[in-house]
Amino acid sequence: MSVALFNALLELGDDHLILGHRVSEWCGHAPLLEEDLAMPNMALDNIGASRNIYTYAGEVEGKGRDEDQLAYLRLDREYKNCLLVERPNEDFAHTMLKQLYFSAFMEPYWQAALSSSDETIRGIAGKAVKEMAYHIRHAGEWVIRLGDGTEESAKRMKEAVEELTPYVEELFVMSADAQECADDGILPDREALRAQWNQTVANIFDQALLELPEVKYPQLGGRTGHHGEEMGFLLAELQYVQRAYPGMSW
Amino acid sequence: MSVALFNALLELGDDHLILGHRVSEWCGHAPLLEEDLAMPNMALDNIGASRNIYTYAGEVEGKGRDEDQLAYLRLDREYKNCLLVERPNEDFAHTMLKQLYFSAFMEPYWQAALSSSDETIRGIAGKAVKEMAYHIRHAGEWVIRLGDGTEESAKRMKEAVEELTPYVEELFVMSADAQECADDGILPDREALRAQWNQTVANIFDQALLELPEVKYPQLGGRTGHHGEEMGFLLAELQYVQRAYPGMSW
Amino acid sequence: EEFLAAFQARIDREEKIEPNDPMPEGYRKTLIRQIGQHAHSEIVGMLPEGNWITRAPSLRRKAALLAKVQDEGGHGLYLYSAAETLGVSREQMTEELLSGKAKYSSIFNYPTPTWADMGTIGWLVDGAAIMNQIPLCRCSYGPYARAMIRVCKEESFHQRQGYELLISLCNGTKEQKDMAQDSINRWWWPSLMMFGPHDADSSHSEQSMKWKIKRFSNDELRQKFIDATVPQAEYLGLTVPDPDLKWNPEKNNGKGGYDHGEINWVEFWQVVKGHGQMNRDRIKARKKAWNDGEWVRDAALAHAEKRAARQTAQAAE
Amino acid sequence: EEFLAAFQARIDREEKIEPNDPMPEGYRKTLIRQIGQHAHSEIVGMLPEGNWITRAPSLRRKAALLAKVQDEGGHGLYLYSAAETLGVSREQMTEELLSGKAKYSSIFNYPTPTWADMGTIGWLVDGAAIMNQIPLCRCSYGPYARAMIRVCKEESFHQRQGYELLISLCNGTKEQKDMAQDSINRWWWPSLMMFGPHDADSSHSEQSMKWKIKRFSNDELRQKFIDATVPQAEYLGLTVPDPDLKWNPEKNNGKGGYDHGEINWVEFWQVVKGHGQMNRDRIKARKKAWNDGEWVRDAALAHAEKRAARQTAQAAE
Repeated sequence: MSVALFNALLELGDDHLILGHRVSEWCGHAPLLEEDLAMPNMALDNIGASRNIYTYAGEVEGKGRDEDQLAYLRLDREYKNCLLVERPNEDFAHTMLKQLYFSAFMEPYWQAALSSSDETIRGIAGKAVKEMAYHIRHAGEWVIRLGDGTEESAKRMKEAVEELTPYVEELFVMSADAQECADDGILPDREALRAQWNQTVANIFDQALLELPEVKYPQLGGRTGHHGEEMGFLLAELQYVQRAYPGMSW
Repeated sequence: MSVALFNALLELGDDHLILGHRVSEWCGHAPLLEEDLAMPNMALDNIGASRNIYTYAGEVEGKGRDEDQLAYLRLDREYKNCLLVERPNEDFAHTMLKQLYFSAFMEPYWQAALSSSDETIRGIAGKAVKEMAYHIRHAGEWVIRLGDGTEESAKRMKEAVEELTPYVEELFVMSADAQECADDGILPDREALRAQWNQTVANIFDQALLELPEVKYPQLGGRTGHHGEEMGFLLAELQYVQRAYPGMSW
Repeated sequence: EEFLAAFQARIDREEKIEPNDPMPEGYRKTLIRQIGQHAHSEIVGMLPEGNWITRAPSLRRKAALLAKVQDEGGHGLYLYSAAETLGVSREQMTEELLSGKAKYSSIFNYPTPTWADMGTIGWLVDGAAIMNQIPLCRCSYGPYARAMIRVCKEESFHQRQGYELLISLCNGTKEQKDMAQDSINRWWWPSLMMFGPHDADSSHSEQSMKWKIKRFSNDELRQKFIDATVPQAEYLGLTVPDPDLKWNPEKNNGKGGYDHGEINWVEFWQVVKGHGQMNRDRIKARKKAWNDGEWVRDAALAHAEKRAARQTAQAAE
Repeated sequence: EEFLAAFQARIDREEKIEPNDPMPEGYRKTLIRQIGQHAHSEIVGMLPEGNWITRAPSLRRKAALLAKVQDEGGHGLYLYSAAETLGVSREQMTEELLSGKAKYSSIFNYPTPTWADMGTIGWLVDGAAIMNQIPLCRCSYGPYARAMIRVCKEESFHQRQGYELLISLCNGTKEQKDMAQDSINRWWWPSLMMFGPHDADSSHSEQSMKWKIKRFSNDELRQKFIDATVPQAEYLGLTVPDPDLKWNPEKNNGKGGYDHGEINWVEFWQVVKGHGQMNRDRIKARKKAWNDGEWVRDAALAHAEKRAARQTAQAAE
């Protein structure tokens, strides 16, 4: 059991860490000052959640690994985040859409996790569910503004939709580990959140004058550590100090 | 003595490695296919020279460090390359100008090193001097084409000149270590190469319709390990595999 | 002149000047310049620390750093708002920053090559900033004074956090302690330069003192900073890179204080004039953010207009 | 029809067809498509390996990788030149690549997440390419055949280099050997797919065989590749990820050969149709290089024109 929970927690922790990393890359480079405040906020929420998740994963594993050992000291193929979150920032349209897609999934996920049989999970969920509701609102408003803004912004939003939508499916995929945790009532069933995700996104896309394309060939692989090429560069940065100065505390 | 030579060799080795690294970043992304062949060529020459230099530095040091230990396993503040070579690629105009500035210095440097009192140095110089002559030609032709090309290309060349020229002075600076090696006839006097550098560049700038600005405040610091912020990211990439898998051979 | 005298009398009575109050043009201009510079410094100041967010060596430190850089953006926002009360727009101030017309604190033109710099900036740079800013909490211009109260509170938190980061390094391995010492070697003198030229060479000071925009001289504040900071360095077990530094019991009216070596004013002016190691990179980064973001700002505006038009249309039905 | 028969007779006599020779439109088109695809594959093929140049773990490997990627660019150049002899320009072919009209080898739509992939690509991918290309050295179209002779020579050097890289990993630590095994697990099946669909499902084959553009069927070449490669994997101490793989002494007319498991044709078609993991990233990278480089190409042209005009003017004086 604990192996499945450990792995399923890594899926969750890695999703939050890597998405938080990506959005943190904007810090100091946002298109307007208000977003130089809002994007670090989202990064903080995501990274904050990853810390709680990794800490619990370390406890579940029982080998004495703490949040930093799990966050920093694995190899490319050992990270289990979905491909969506590792996609490069590209422009602000891509970034906001990525945040929306992820939070539109995580909000109902944490909502469902509030009735987990596991007390720690309930605790993590209680905090995260509010944050994700805020991310949906904030990113959703931008998707609407950009989708129904200028010709240029509408074009960029459409490109972002075309490019990122194939990565959504992986959010719903149940790994064997996630399935085991769902069967035991510890973590929510990802499959079951499809309707809610569709509802949230459809509502926003409607105002944003966007259409959700049908995806015949979803992009999968992150959960089994089959990452894209950008991931290695992200990890080289993320891990550099820990790798160059091994075994120190900071 | 050997400490001075070791340090002076690191200055040289780091210059070549880091410039080679920068130009290698273009590989597969050049503006035309011919440059996808020419730029790796320049990278190979630079990196090849750095290998010979580091190998010799390791011998001089006498602590058993090989080219890879010197290239990969130092910290940011221990690299002694001048700031010019670590500057980001920006666009093709910047890249070619950087190559020109560097090779216009190194060609007479290696020429002078042909009469070094040190046989290994003479050997390294013999190979490198021809390569640097080719770099001057190749980069110089591009500087001329871009400087006397379209309005856009002329503007970009001018910007590159304005931006990179303050970094040239550091090529001529004699560290105490370099001075000691020059006094002993092992390495050339950098100061003495100014006229030749000016001649080479003036000749090309003349055809490129460019003017060399006067630099009141040169940018110095690399020789004492005071690098810019881009350097840390460059090293995170360069060193990643060596750091993540310590002590292995490849 | 009657107006000027009355205005000065208000200042002398320590009354706060508020946005709609009449004020001399020089007072307004001085404040716009100073608050604008201050705001720009917060914005540009996000870059040297932002440089380490993706590479912070622990998640706890990463979160703290993110929050800190975010706070700087927040300070920028209050300060731009305070300046706007004087009739200048944020956009206009931004254009002046990007064109090089407006200045920002020179300290941000030094690079942050190592992680230790995240501690040193908090401790020394924020420390010097606080020393400069505490008197501004009593500045005669109300909105600026109120912004500064909030800023100072957050800055002292940052300063403690930076110092705490250095404590971790100094309690760590030799490499870590060396990294901390190296960082202080690089930041000590630039921090002292943050107080500006010697009083004798300072151009704007006298009038600003009279208007109670400024309350202490550059040299007074610098001395206070040194006296407060040297013992903190000692506690860390680190050395301040000034061979001439020594305790002088006569100083500060017999309370004692530190004599220090001469500041390198050539370097100071080089950086102020735009030729520091990072000046061009900083402005380039800000320009890129501003230019790349133009379509986003345009879209937000266009959307707001569309929405307003739709509401008007609905109301008319 | 008389012409077609005469042309076929030349082919059958193993005469080389040269650029200025008359040739059927179908022959020309088939060659343009195939050589173009081949050239594009070399160009796009620079990206997955280029990905590791800045991160190669030793200077020796870094230099070898740079040289290899450069060779691929060189192959692209000869092949575009061979195609140009058929009356199509490099620019036109490039536009077709970027618009998605022209294809390139699907193998390059897989990512290279680890350093071991630099060995595996040399060994398996270049190995499969050589298997496909050796018969092309005898292709009926002269310029293509001659280009392929040069390409094949360099490719076999790359293949040996890749294999040697894997030997180093397999002689290294457990992490290194695991990295090599993981890499083969990812690349084995895509390499088999490089030979194309089963003969029964292959559309262009028959006519190409007749014209001696192609000389062996997809399945024949795939079988040859497997038979050559499996013992090499065994030598490395690595496993080929095919549970159904087994030696069949009956195969190859009693010389023996390997039976293999079924290829995942769903994945094959998904990637061919543009939905592999890296398809969009590859084309995006090429488009960016092309678009960002436009001003350089324009400037080179403008400069050449200016120079020519000056020479004409001088000559006229």
